[in-house]
Amino acid sequence: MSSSAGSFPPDNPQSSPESRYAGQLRAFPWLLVAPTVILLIALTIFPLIYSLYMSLHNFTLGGAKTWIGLDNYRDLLSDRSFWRKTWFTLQITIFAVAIELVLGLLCALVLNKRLRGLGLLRMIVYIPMMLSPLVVAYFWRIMLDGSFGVFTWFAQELGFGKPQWTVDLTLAKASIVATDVWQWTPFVTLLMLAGLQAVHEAAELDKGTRWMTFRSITLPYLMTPILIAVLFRTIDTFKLFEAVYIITQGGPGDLTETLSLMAYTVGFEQSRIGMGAAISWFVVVVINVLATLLIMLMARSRRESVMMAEVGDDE
Amino acid sequence: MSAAIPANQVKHRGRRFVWYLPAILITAVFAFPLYWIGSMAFKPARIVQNYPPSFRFSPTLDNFRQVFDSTYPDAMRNSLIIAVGTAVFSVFCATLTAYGLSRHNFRRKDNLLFWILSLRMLPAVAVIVPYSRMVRWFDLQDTYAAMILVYSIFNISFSVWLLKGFFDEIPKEMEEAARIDGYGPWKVFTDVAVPLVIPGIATALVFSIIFSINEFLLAFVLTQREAVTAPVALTNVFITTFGVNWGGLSAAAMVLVAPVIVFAVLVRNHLLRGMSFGQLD
Amino acid sequence: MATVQLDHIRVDYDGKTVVHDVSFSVDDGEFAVLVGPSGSGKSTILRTITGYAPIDAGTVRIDGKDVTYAPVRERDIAMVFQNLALYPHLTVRQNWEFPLKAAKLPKAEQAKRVDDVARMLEMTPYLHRYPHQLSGGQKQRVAMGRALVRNPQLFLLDEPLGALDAKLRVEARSAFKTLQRDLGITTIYVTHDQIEAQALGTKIIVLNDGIVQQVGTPETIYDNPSNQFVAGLFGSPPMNLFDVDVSRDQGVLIAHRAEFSIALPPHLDIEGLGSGASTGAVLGVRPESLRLQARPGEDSIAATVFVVEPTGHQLIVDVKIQDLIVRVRADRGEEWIATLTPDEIVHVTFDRRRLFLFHRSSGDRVA
Amino acid sequence: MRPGHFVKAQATLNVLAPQWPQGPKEQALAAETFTPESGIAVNFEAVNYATLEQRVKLLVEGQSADYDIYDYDSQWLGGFVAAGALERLDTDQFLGNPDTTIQMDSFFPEITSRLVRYPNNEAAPSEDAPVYGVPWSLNAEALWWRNDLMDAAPATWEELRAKAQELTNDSMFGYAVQGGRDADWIISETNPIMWGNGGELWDQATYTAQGILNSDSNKDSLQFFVDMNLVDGSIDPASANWTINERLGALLTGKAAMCLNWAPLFGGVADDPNQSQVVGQIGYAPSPAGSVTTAAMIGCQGTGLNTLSEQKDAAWQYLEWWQSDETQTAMIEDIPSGFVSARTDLQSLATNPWQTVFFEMLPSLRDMWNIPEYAQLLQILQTELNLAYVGQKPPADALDDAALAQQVVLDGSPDNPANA
Repeated sequence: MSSSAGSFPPDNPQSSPESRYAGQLRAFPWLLVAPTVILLIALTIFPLIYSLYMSLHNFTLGGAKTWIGLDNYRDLLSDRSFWRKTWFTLQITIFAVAIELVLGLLCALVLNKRLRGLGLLRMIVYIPMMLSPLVVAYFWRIMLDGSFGVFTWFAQELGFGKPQWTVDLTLAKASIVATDVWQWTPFVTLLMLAGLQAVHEAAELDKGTRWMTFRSITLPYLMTPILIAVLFRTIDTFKLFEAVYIITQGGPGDLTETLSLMAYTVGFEQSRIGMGAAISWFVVVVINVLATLLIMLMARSRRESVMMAEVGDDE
Repeated sequence: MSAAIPANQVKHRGRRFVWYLPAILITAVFAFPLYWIGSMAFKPARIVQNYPPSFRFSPTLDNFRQVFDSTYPDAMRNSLIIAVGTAVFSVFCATLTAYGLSRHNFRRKDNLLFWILSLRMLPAVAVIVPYSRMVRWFDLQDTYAAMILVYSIFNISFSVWLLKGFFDEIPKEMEEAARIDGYGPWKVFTDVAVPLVIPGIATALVFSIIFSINEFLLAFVLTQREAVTAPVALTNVFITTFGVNWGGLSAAAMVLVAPVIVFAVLVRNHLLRGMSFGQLD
Repeated sequence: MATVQLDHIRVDYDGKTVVHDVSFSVDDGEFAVLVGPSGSGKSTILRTITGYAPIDAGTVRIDGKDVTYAPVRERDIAMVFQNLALYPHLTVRQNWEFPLKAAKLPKAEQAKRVDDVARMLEMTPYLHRYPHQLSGGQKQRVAMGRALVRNPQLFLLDEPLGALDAKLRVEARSAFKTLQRDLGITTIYVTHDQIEAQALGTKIIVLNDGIVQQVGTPETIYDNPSNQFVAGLFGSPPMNLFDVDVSRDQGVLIAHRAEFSIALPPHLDIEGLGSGASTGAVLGVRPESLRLQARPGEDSIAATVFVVEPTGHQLIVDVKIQDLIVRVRADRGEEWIATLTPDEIVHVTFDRRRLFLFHRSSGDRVA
Repeated sequence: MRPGHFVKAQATLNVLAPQWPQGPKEQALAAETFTPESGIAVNFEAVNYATLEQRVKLLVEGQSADYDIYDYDSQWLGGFVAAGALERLDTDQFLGNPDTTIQMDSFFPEITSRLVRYPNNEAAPSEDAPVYGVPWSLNAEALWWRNDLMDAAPATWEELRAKAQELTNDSMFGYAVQGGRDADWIISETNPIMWGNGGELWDQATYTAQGILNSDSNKDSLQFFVDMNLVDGSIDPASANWTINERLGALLTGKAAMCLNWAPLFGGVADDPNQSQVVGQIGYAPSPAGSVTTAAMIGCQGTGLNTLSEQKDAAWQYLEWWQSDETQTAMIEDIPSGFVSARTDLQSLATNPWQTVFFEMLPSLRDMWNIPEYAQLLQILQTELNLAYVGQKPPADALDDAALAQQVVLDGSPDNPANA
């Protein structure tokens, strides 16, 4: 078992140190890792340093570039609307990822059955994530239009009047989450289905303890896919841009603006790329914290699940 | 134990059919927007904003004609080349790395893994300007190579994490057996470990293709003429100043997603297997 | 064929010594079994021979050649793993060709060897199947075959039968023993099952806590266990062990307990125990060295029947001498024994020639 | 080119333009007449309008000479000039060259000054400021109205409001609006009312927004506009998120009776049965008048030379060709492209109703900011207007907040005279 909470996915629990005398092997892992590390260093060090450099300047696209130290960060952190947007982004992330995880898991459990025709249904369910987020956002925009959108029509037919999906603040938030959920639940489902392949049919037998079976047999197998799904959905949702930019335009007002949209409008539409970079760095810090917390949390719950699963094993 | 349980399967067959209901329901929820988006491709422009929405209309192929008459097919070819290039390159690197990280304990491994992950965290806005600079230094602006390299950075992190999970599941005895059988570490990797994570590799390839075929912001900045990608062309051709050409956009989106679906169908069996190394399997 | 010799092997893991100063040798063609409970270090020792466990001290020799630091693939070892470790992406034939390809054998030779092994293991009809299409016993044979196909000089097995059910286990065990004898390959076999060890081994190495407890033939191990651990490990049901106080009374050693006292035979002699002095020890007696009588006799001790377990032609009877449970193996041939029921009074006698005495502190046998 | 061969240098000009309905016509004409005459090929790249400004700035940032000609929108001018994207043209090489065929005084001065001269006071355009381009496309927001439902278009905002209420019923709203927060959607709706009632966005001479943007007059104008939505209910509430796309769609599917929309650019759309369900039922009138004056939103684009271009002479040759009689005439006559020329001598050629309405509005055309900070000012105001429009904030407060925030931007501008 991996000893540090930071290590997740955990190391192969059976792995032991390599033979120290297998001399040729000592360099082998480094040889494997080297291409990626070299590539990443070569291609990320400069952009990272440069974007940090930009964030310390009053850096405008095609304009002035004056050193202002931490002024961008100071201005940002003292801006109330920035904190409101941070909180909004966090809200969207939490809601979307939670729903995607639960829904994705449910879909996977349903679609995991070995029944004729389910393969086709699975394939259909995967399609949303294959579409360009830009295209998805545009079409959800018209489906959610409060005047002629097809969802509006459904609501009206069901007797709810004409909901203003993208104008009413609460509905606008829900619409953004719904779009993300529609597009990315399939991602979670796919990862879960892969994880579920390891769980044997035997788990279905005992009806009385279905929940226990799920907790003690199914869930442990799913911990790695769950971590990967939650981690990457959190990272990507926290950077959510297209859906907001196109569906609500950040409106009403800027009440549904995410940090990424803010970084885009400030950095690009207003050409203040230095400030845009500062916002981006803030995003990076927040995601880092979120990711670290998630990894720690999941590492712990995985250990517990694995222990549960091992109860009864002889060794 | 993986031993089949045919008796139970027979007994449960009747009951298992009830799974069709939720399965179809779920699919319907995901499929309706797909249907609606797809139907736009066949709708005449004048009725797109009708209310009540038009479910019945005489379909037109004009939108597809528009797509193929525009510069879009070139952009699609570019996108496909870049996506496949990115997928192959990044998954190749990621496979090596994930295996190295999974099989060998070296110090700072967790840091390395987290660093690789953190590359995904940077919003594109922050790196667009530095990348456009770098790409110009190396005289790679508007080339496939630049796009493949840049996209690989964003894709490698996911592939490494995903594949490490798959490699972790391989029983170590499988590889010890191969070593005892007389294979060196590289052959053990290529002949035993890699075949066992084919599902993971297929999944990583699909996600990599999905990411790079759909990415907009970086492509918008780093390409302009020769290597223009499909999403950029979409906004140039179908999202016009005075409105969205819904039919064209839908037709173009369908044309773009088709190869991804085809690829996913081709590797579908691998997408659904994986992470399954029961003790005796 | 080969010999294996381990000299003073020590293995540390995470700062803890898991194998202490282990030495033993296996002769050419011998079937050696490493037996011990979970965590006794038996698998680790096996892995020092394959080259997978880092050795912190000592040497491993195969055929007299020092291979302590030799790469795995140069050792010409074949191994069967507990989880079999079949390659799931290869057919049976491909699984078997896999090591032959590494040895760069000509194609024809590869095919011939695979076919030979398939005949030997009766797997010819299954050569084109994948592992997941086979039954547990067949998979086990595939694992065996993958080792055999190489004509190895040394055959290592790590609990290879662990995953099979009881019936298959017994079949596979005897099939395997025959095979090993016919081929005469030097074999080292790891198991935690003492019955398996006894059934298979020509030499048994008993391990506990990373220390070799005893090396010997199955008979030696059973009849002359070197310590309390070995004595307790072998035998089914296991040996009865009682804490006793031993004192010397007029030159005769007597083992005392609240429930009984027994005069020990002369070969059990705790040297240096003065007359009148006493010391703690552990008295061991195998269930088959106890006898039940209906009526009290010379040296018999009264007891109550507690549990009766029939096992084929014999019975295992747990009797209580006051509150002390003693396990007795009895023949069903005597009718009164066949009809024993709980709470009946019986009388127990010890076969004094077959008593074991162990030092309480060290567990070593008093010889 | 193989060495030793004497051939006429075959240049290729690269033009970066917005994806505009008139673009394909320009490209076709260039291939037909310009290239054969000059031996210069033209590669015309049309990109999404919303991304064009950023693309040019990124190209400048990368010191790119990839394009020779940039087409641009009027409000980008200050930013482009500051970035050094556009070559100054009132020099001996270009406009000052006695041989040139382009004459600045042949253009309508009201538009041209706003479009190609910088720095320039929008409220009082001068004809002396430096020139950075020539007119490319001219438009303004006219009132599009259903001539089958009304006898005449409303002439004032008060009339429009009354008419809109009258026409609103279960299946139709009286008026359609692009109320969205992005780009310049909602501003294009409110500015004509504010200007018409005598309000201003700012004082360009002193860089002041505070007290001007949030004047009582502007507050009343905004209240008037918001009330049409929230009180009268004569505008679809969904319009709070609309762009030009939905606004036009509402009109063309018969769900709205009136709206502002660009003319002449969009002229043909309403009568194209492939896109419109109200063919022949749309009239074009000038933007309504306010209590003080009439103001219409300008929507004009210019075309200029990239300062980094390595073939400026050839590019200038292209602009001369563009402003030539043949080219401009051909463009005007191409009905779907919805084109009018900036050349005063060609006005009479524009005969379609959607072309003539533009010239009716010519004296009342107004533009918003075009200084480099325009996008910041725009987004501040857009956000506040949208909040007021959906009822999240009282209009007066929204304008107060916008003025306050804009003043901070203006105070920090290096071009603010106070910072000189």
